[in-house]
Amino acid sequence: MLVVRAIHEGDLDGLFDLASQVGTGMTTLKPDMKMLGDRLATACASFAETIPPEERDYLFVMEDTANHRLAGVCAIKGAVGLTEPFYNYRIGTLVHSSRELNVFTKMETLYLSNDLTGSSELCSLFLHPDYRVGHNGKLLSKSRFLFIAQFPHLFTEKIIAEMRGYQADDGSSPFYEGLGRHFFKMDFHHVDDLTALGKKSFIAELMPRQPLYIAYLPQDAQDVVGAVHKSTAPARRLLEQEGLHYEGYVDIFDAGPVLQARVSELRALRDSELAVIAPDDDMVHACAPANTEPTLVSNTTLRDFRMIITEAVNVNGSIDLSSAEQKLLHCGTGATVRTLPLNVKKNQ
Amino acid sequence: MLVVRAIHEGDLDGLFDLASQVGTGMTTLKPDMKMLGDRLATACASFAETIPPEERDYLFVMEDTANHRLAGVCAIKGAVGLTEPFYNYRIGTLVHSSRELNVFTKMETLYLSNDLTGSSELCSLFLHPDYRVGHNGKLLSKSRFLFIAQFPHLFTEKIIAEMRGYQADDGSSPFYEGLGRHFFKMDFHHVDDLTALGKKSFIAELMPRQPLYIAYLPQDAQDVVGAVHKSTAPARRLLEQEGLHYEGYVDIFDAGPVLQARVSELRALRDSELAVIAPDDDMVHACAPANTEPTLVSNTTLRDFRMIITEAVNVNGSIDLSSAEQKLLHCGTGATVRTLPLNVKKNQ
Amino acid sequence: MYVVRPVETADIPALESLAAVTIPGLHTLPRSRDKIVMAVERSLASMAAQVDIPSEESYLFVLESVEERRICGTAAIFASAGSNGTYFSFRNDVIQQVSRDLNICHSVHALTLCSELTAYSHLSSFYVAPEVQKGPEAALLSRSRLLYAAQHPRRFGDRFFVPLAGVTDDDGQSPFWNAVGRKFFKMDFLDAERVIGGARNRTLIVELMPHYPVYVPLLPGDAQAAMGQIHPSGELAFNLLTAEGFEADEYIDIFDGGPILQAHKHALRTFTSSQKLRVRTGVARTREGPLFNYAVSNDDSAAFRAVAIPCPDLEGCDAVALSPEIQDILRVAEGDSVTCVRI
Amino acid sequence: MYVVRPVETADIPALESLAAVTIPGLHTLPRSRDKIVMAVERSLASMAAQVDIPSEESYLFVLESVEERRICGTAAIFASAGSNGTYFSFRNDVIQQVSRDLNICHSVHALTLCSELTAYSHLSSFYVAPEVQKGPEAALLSRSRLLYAAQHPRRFGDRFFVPLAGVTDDDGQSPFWNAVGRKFFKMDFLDAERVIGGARNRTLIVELMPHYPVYVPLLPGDAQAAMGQIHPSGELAFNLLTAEGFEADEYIDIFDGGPILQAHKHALRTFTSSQKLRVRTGVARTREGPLFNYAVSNDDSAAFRAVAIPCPDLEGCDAVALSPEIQDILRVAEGDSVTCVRI
Repeated sequence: MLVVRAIHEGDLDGLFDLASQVGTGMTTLKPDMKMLGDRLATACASFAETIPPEERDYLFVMEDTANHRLAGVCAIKGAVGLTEPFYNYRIGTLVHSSRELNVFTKMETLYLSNDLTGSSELCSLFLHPDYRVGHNGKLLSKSRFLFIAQFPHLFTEKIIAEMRGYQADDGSSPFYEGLGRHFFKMDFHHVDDLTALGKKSFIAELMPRQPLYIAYLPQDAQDVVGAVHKSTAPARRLLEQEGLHYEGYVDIFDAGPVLQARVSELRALRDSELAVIAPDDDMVHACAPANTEPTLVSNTTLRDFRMIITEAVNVNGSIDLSSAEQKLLHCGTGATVRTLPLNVKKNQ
Repeated sequence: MLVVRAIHEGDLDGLFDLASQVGTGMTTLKPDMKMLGDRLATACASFAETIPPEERDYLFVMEDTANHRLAGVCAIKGAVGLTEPFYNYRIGTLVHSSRELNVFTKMETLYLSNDLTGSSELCSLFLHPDYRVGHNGKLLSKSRFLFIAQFPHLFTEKIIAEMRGYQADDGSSPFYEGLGRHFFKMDFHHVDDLTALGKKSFIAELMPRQPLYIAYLPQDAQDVVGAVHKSTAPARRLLEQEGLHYEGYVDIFDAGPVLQARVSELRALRDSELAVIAPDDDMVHACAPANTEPTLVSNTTLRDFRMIITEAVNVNGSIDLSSAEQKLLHCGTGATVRTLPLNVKKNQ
Repeated sequence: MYVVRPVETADIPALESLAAVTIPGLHTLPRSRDKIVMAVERSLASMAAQVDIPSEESYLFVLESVEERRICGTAAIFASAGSNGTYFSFRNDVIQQVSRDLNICHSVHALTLCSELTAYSHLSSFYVAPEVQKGPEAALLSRSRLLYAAQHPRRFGDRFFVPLAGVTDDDGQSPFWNAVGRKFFKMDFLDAERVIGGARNRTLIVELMPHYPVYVPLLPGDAQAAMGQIHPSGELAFNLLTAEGFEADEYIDIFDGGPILQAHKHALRTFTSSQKLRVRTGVARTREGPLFNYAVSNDDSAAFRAVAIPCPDLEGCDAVALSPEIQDILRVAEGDSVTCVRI
Repeated sequence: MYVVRPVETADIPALESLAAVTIPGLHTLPRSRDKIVMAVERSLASMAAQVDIPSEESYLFVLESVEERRICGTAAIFASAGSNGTYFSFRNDVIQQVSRDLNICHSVHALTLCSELTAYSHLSSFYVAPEVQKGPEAALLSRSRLLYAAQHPRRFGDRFFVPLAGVTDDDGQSPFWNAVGRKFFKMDFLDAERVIGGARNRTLIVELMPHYPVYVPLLPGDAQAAMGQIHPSGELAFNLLTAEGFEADEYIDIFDGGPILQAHKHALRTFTSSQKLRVRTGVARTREGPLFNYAVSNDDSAAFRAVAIPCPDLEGCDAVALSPEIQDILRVAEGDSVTCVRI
């Protein structure tokens, strides 16, 4: 069975194996023992609450309890941009209008910004190809929302997720070729690697500072502003179901969209509920409604946060979990858990 | 009794009387027969749907049915900025950081923008002083949300409301004195009047185009960015309860905040429900729960939209309205109405 | 023999025929009779005005064949480019890009909408009929405006500029306009020039043109190539002006990207090298040395006249020999003072 | 008698004592022995180098009393201000504000961080001991660098600039810094100058300084007043440089708002008015006319020497009379060529 749980000190090798599967395109998860070890240490300190909330990096792994193999990973960073500037382009609107000529021109404009400084970030989502079946992807991605719903005080007002931007079949980024290359004079992947290494001062040195009219970019660059990489489209839909929106912020290199939400407006904060694990008797089984939708359930412990997907249902604050499920959550009858329907209810 | 209703052709004199009470500070409601007459004509065409949605201006009046006097007015504009540019300052963040010096400076910056172009706007809210009691203010302001919930297809993705900015006791605007005056070289109220008259090309001619660091403004100007006029604070709270947020857009002259929301995230869209007016028999009375909170109820007719506040409650899609209330809403038993609790439920 | 003199009311019909032969899209001369009349009247009023600070005055000069009394060229000068608004141009900015970490060092060009030319005096409307383009008359015409300005410093700014028409194709399309202005104006180059009447000081420019720099590398190749390029019809003017001391490169036109030449008057040969000399009656003789073309003007502010004559080097002289005919054309007599500058 | 010559290794102790008396916050001279040694070595290497394109060379000159063999002044010139980065300054932009509807017309000043001075040659480290500030030696010292530059055009840019220290109060506070730089650097002016070592070409400047124009009317009055104002210690240099042809007003320093004087070499008197003359043995005689101070340098690129002498007007001459003593100091002999320019 699969459980998503807070990462442990002992997970470094498993994490490295996962990172080795990632390939290019995810700058925060590279198979580098030193980087991963540092990140693991930060994650453990985060769950132990020994570092301040804005420095935390909550790293979750999906474990296959049948073979103790790590099947996936995902993370929430407490705050971005507090040690190195966090850059985005923000898309704004400028209207150029002349009554005399009866011309009214609405122009989209890119502003280099650090507006998202201090936001919490959903990142580093990766599911091993062997496990890309059923609800596993949803379980892994949505586990983070249940965590946020359980510990909302740990997160700032805003939560964001950077989506990988559109790439052509040959791996090139039309947005980078149309804009960044003129200023950086180097390859897209090289630039991407430099930022992954935290070498960001070159952005301040080389990026054009002045707002840019999008209409000046080549058409193929204009077309991909805010568009995701085709492999990222499902991840984007999942996050949008949870209440994140594209609000006009994009990556400065590939123009991939940033999804964002106020923490208080996430579906998980609105719709998740607490429940007590019911004693395992027939009465509860009998009263349980016929299950229609799977439910996410987590325990309520920060340090040992664990989450599973179940067919049980929260009925008036009580949920009937099997003993195997209770074991996965590290809690037993009478314990309080948090539940959230896996899928979004269709609106009226 | 009080009813909020779509404005009619015959309301011009009443509207003029109301506008005469407004005083300075509301540029969209001046006691000018020509302006008000034009606006009334647009409003009637809006409810009659004879002009396109983005040109509409839905004007509502609160009528005291006891004496047929107009007690208040409020409006929703279909879209702003489509004939004249709609300017705001947007507050962004720029981080200036040097690792070498270990300096990390987060600076707030004002960007002249037309980002809100095309948004629907809540505006022109005015309640006659004689009626500033009880729930009247809430009824008037919130009526618009019930209208939007009933006709969401008429509104664009975003809805905004401009709040009057902070003024000192002598009526001066510290923000204008600290910024605008250097570029316009004229009185704040003069500038405000010019914009009310639609003479906005001077903004393009005279406003500084380049982003401005807020830290360069005098302290008293910095202090009032996003602050409302003290008489506007209650109106702001009402709108915030309905799901509008200050997202960093302010007025270019007085730095009053713009509140905004996605239409789909308004409380009224989430929490309002349809109900059928129950036959007036004892069974319904007997089953109705003890009332705790007043409810807003509207009919569902665009052309003759009417709304009241009631003590009746929507119970499983049925509501028990008195015959007087039914008369105010221009509908009878078996008709469908839309209901919304007046006040926001306290969150779990 | 040709003379340059201020325009007169009687010249209006001749100017109308000249306007008919100039090229569409090039604002050398006003096109309609009404506008020509206005330009002539404004010039007459400007010449007659007492001026303390340069303002709305505009001075129009014509090149006339003395024998045939035929107008075969025009040249004008506006006292202050921004007298009725702000004169907009694109400034050519160079942004240094240096990253020591990455060992990158290059520069990026950006065009910034600016109003720096507003207080300059503005040379315009330079037209020379084909038959005199080869001779010294073209230089005489171009320079006479500056001779007039040098004699009347209070009527003009300390700096001068001249916009030259940029390149367009046979259909009147401007590649620079298509890449820049069209995105804001949403109309063809010739339509835009027509609605704006060739002006660069109108409110609608600040309403419509880009507020933020245009980064040159983002422009299509043909638009980049058109920056600072002159329309073939402007080559003669360009050569005359650069020889005079004007410099290109710093500013270009916001519509067609054509070059705007500009200079401080201290950098212009007419200001730095002209001499005031006494008239003596005589003719230039080759035994005084090789002959050069000189522009010679009277110092009569009410009836300015200038001619080009061959003449030995006047360096160090205090008088210039003029034939009685020339003296007649210039309306001067022996002993009067004239201003001379080598063409 | 004083001579200006390139610095030598033996001058290091003397430079150390000079550095001890200069004023904190004014980057006239390096302060530590190590830095002085570096500066001297760099100058020696630069003088000896074959230069095709101006780069990291820097040339340091000293003013020496010939009799006492005492150093009483320094002056330097960097071949290229941006040789190891981008040289940042504030450009003084004027934005025209015109609204015909409202009948408003005024201009607003804005300071824009720019890198335009990067390719200029940069004059610096000008210091003259109090006892020689009154005489022609100060002018000789300031100008000698330019004489050297005029003799070696390939070693320098076409344009030159000189930043002069801005105003600070008795506590070392700079009103301009407090209104601008402090908001980004979050430190005192003297601390900032110390960490940056007086440089204006460091990456941290583009990281920290404002990316967008500073609108001058928004600055506090004392900061506005400090813009372009010189520290009292810079008055002598300011007067010498403006007399030379340098212009202020266009650029100011990004830290203290002090003026940056700049000019194209064609506008500098040393370049435009210096003459190459033959040496003849003799002394200036008053019967040849009134005497003027002239700076005279040899044309020996390996051992540059310059002195100031009183001399009749040399306009139109082809030789200059120098006493055997002066010839000795300049290391020239009768018939050699020297460069002379009136001070």
